[in-house]
Amino acid sequence: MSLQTTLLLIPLLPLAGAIVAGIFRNQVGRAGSHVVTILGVAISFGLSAWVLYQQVSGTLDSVNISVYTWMVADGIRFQVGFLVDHLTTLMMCVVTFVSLMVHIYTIGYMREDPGYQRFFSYIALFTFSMLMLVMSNNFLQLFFGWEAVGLVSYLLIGFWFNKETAIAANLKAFLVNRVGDFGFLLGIAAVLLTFGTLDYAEVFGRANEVVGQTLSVPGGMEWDMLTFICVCLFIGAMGKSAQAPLHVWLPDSMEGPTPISALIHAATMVTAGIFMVARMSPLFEMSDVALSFVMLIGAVTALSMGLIGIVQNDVKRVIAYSTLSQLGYMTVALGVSAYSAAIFHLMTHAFFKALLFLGAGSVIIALHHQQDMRYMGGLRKYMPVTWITAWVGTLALVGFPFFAGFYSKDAIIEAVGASHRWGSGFAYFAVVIGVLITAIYSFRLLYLTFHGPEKFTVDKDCGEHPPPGQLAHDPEESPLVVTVPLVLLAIPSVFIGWLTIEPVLFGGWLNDSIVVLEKNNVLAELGEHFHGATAMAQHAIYTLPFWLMITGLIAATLIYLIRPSVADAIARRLPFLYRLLDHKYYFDELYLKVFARGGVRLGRSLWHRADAGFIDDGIVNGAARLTKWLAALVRRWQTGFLYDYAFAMIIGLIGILAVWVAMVPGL
Amino acid sequence: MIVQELIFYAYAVVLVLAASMVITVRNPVYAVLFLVLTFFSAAAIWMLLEAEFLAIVLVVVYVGAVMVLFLFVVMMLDINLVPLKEGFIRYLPVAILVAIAMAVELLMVLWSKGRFGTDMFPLPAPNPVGHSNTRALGELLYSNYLLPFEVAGVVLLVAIIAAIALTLRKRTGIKIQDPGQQVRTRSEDSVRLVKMKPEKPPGV
Amino acid sequence: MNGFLLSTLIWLPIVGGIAVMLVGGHRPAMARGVALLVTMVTFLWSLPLFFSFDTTTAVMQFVESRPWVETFNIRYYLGVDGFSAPLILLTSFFGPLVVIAGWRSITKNVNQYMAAFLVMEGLMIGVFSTLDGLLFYIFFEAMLIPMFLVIGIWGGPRRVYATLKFFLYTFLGSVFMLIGLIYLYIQSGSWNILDWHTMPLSLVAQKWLFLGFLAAFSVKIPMFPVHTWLPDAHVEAPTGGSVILAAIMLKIGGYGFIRFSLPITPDASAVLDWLVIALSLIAVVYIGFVALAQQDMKKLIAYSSISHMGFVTLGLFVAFSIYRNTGGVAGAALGVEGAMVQMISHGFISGALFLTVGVLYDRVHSRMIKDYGGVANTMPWFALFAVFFLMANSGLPGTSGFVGEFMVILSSFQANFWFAFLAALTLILGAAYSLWLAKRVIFGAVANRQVENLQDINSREALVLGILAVAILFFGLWPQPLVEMLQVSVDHLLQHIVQSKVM
Amino acid sequence: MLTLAHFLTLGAILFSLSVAGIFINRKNIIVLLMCIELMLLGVNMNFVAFSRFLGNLDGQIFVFFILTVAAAEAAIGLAILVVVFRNRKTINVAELDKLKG
Repeated sequence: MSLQTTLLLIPLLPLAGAIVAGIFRNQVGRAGSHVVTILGVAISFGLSAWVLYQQVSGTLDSVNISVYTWMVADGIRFQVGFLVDHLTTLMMCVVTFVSLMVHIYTIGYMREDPGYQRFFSYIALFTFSMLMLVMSNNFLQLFFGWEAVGLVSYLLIGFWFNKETAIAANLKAFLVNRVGDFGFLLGIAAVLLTFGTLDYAEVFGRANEVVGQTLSVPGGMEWDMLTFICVCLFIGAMGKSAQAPLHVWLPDSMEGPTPISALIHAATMVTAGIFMVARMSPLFEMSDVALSFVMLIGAVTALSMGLIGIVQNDVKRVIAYSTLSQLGYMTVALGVSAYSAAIFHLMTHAFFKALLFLGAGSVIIALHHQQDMRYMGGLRKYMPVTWITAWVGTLALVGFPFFAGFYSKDAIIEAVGASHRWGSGFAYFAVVIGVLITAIYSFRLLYLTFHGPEKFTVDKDCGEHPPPGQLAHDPEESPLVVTVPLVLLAIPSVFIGWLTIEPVLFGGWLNDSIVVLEKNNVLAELGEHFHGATAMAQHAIYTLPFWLMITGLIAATLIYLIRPSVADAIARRLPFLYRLLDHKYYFDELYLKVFARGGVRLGRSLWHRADAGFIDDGIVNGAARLTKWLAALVRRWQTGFLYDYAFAMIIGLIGILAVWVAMVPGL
Repeated sequence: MIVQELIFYAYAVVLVLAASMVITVRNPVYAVLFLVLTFFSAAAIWMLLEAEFLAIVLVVVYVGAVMVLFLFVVMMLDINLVPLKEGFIRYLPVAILVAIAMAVELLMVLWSKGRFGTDMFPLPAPNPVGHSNTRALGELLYSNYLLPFEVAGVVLLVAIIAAIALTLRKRTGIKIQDPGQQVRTRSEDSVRLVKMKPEKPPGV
Repeated sequence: MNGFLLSTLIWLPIVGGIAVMLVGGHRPAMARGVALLVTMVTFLWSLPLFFSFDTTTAVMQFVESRPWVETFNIRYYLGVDGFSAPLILLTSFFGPLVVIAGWRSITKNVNQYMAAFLVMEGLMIGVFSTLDGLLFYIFFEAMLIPMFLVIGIWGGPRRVYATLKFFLYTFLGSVFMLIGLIYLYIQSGSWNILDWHTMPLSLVAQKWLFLGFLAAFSVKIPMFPVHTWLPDAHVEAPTGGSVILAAIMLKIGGYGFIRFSLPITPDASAVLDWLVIALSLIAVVYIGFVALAQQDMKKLIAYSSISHMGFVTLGLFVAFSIYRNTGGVAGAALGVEGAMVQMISHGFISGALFLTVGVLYDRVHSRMIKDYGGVANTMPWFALFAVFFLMANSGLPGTSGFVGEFMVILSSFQANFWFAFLAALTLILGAAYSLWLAKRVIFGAVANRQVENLQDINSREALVLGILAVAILFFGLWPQPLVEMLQVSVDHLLQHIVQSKVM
Repeated sequence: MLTLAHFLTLGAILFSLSVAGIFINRKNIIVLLMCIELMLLGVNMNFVAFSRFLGNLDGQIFVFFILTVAAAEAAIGLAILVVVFRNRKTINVAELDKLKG
């Protein structure tokens, strides 16, 4: 099997699975649909792993192949092709692995859902789209994958399309993403204008030639071209990776089924923005302004979104805000040119966040789709596997030493600390405080869910649709198809950081894809002090983030486990802060009022006033009315009586005579 | 000469007064009669202008035929006169205004600079004794104007036919003969030959 | 065969239409059958336009030329180049689809309905293939008659208002064009459009001609602010009428710009390009907002059509800005090709959308959004198609809707940042109105009893929608065959329009 | 001394009077017809006068034809009038409005 065939098969197998499960849903049935999609994704994962193995063992260099010519227009060749370097391979493996886990998990989670085949079709389609995105070797295909994952995300958030909140959330998600894509497309257009091609290799190869070029914007402005490109592209990333202020769609996307939250809204799709910026590192490196912008946006997101997580009650929303915050971390890392650290955190985060989501999903199944943490508690004795894996995930998330998250997050914090970029002081503050906040909301989640008193009652006669907090029977541990993926995800959540930090961050594994200028290379500085993964973890107890994390742990234990009344008391004492956080800084309200309602209202008034009122009624019907009015006026003279016409003639005659008399000289 | 002027003014005054009456009297019968008077006066003035034939034609044809036709119609139709005079007072000022405007304009043209005075149009000599206006007209009419003359005849013919066609009405419910149908009658329509067996006398 | 190809394409549907008419109203099945046969044959007959098309030359192909009215030097002159051939193919492609779409939903005077469509198809092909100015005008106007009848007879409750508006609007515009055509004839002594392309003209004359053409084609395409006939016409037209109107008729406006405005009056176009570009951008943004507020599905799609056609005019006219900025036409071809791709693609997508609305209308007899909700529950396959088409409408990559917009935005960015900025707003607005529609109609809980009793699409509808979906996907994933047809003609056009024709 | 202008003035006055007549008798179709006759008379007066003062008989020939046509016109006009009256029972012009849209 040639390399090209292999690479083609990797995305196409999930696509084939999606088509079979989707179009022939009735023919293949429920079992058929999950078999065919899981098979597709599994082979795809196997092939990705094989490519990774080859690259690790050094038998395969990075590959840049073209599959077919999409279009040749104006002398510009738009192609579809694959660029498979180390960065891509890493992403491929993460995507296919998490996707595979989610596929398996779905068998259990969606067991009773009537849309079973549709769901498998969608997630397989998602895997295809995401692979097309990461494997692309040009901006066009990147944009295709970019939008395609957005489409599938749209379909999946609105999977339960009978739920009003779900279909509102998916519309919101797509539109907010489109705002980002708007910038992204302008960025691509600027790339084409500057480089005359959309091919990565050519664009990156000539990135340093265009430094200093400007884009003259009518209105008398001259913008630095590279900064413009990078900011525009990053606006796309802000949409997809849910950076403030385009983050609003991600918490709402939790309306989708939980496997989706794990796969799309935690592990893979939302990290597409991070991946994209890392991929574009040759461009971003040329613009300090753009990097500062990236870093500040990331820092704001990391800090502010974590804070919201503390006051949320919906278990999935807490994790969603945690995801936002972690994405902020990755973005900050990008901003300080620590692209590898961002990618590294992306990878570890994919595992432990998928784990947390799937664990939350497991809880949600056990409680019959109850997501409110105020009706949970004490679940550890009913669901031991879920409980333990949730602890693993949480420790990884808060960055407990030796866990995956520790390595990636600590690397980011260190890198930010080492950076001299404008604004890095604020960013450092944000990421360090973020650690404390992460610990508080993570342990809060854990305690409220698995520890403390049971806040639900078991009542056998509570009927088909019990009120919240009532269950027909005791919660049970989830079936194997659910727990096995949890365990399989828990393993990398523990070890992957320790295993891979050295090659990914300091070993130059990603050097064939990522370009970092010497002056920006903070990771190289860190590398000088790096003496192995174990030493790094041991050294952690001498660092501020570790103690902040411990502080968070203690605070959360005190507030949420030992004295639950304290939380309410704090909320009462700081009503303003609480309300601000509870309303998520009023972003939703603002957007709803200004953009959504404002847009519709603007449209309506343009329609009624300008279109129907002015053009149609004023000009079009007005012309008709004018004609009618004139006709009516003239018609009044057309009495139909002969004598009136005779008068007209006579008066005309007199008039002519008068003119003649007046004109003829000498009269 | 003075006699001619006197005659002219006398008839002109009658003419104008009669014409005024035509347009103002209430009863159309009177209007027709005044119109007759007008034509008579006009004929007299034409005599002054030595257009004897036309003067006579005016009297004979116009007064004798056309005006009588008018009279017939007016008298034949049972006209309700009241609504026909509606607006008479209302339009009188306008009418006077228009008429005066027109008259003034025409007179301005006629009387300014002696355009139609004796300088431009000297008085013609009276026709010699024995000159026949009728003969002169006839010679002209049957030579130069033969074709228009014929056409005029056709116009009159058409007018006759049109007038008849317009006023002719088919009246239903009256018994009249249709000569065409009478002529077209064939023997088969009137006589029917029936073949029948001879009837035997009863009792044979 | 090539000698009569275009003539056959024009006259076969027209003669077929008359034949269908003669079938009589009492045999609807036979009328449908004959109509389908004729349109299928026409479509197959048009395929050589693609397969035998020489993509290496910009000269006219499949030429037919014979004298017609010799006194005025009017010729029966047909031929196609890279611009007209795809549009003719699009027209013949839609022939069978429209016939199938009206298979069951039209019950009144089936033979006349089918006949009107067949005649219209022939006339539209005539518009695209003729190279004689007067012949063009005749086809251009004659085409209105069947459409007028289709809306006026088989239309909705306000059809009389809509038809009148449609007819008067278009007529008013084309009268100005007629004046221009006559002027051109008097100046050149020829009705040959290609002669007009090369004929020198003063700038003042060009400006007047340009405005005359603008009047005709901006109404047809339609551009802001002469667009208001379109929503009314669409709303009242039967499904087939809407499909043809949106898919083909609007393209005649764009084609007119390419065939008349740009090559005949290049200097005036260069001077007045700001006008067209401003109107196009207004169309994209303003109409996008207006579409957002619509309550009626067909109106919404109609407004979205206007917004999308804004890209066509934008793409055609950015060339001049690029030329002024850079002194060359690099990047301009992207705009013109994008405009053409957008036209073809919009044909598929808007046609498909009107067909999907038609599917719902046939069942519920309402076009109002509020009468629906949760259609996906009872019509899952329909929902699949509808969401796909709406996504294509919002310019999703991988569908043809993306390609044209993408090319035009790329090109307009080369001309002026703000052009691209405003044009790219369609990414947001298009998604907003398309998907909000999907949310209100397709998704959600079952809204009422009528929706609850809906039957999913039958195989006939699935066939039509499926063919369109495949076409949309095909040109989204591989636009190259289409672009290849355009390439040389576009280059030729651009070379032509940057050279001044002023004497 | 009688000049041409005298006769022409008489014609002009006749003409103006008939115009006024048309104005004030707008309802009565018979009087309208008479006014037209008056008007023709005014015109004829001019013709005859010119004929006389120019010494040319063509003017009288013209009057001859005008009289012919006027007679025909009067005949047809009156015929129409009779028909109208028969059908509508009125000759009031204001009521003859069947053709008005």
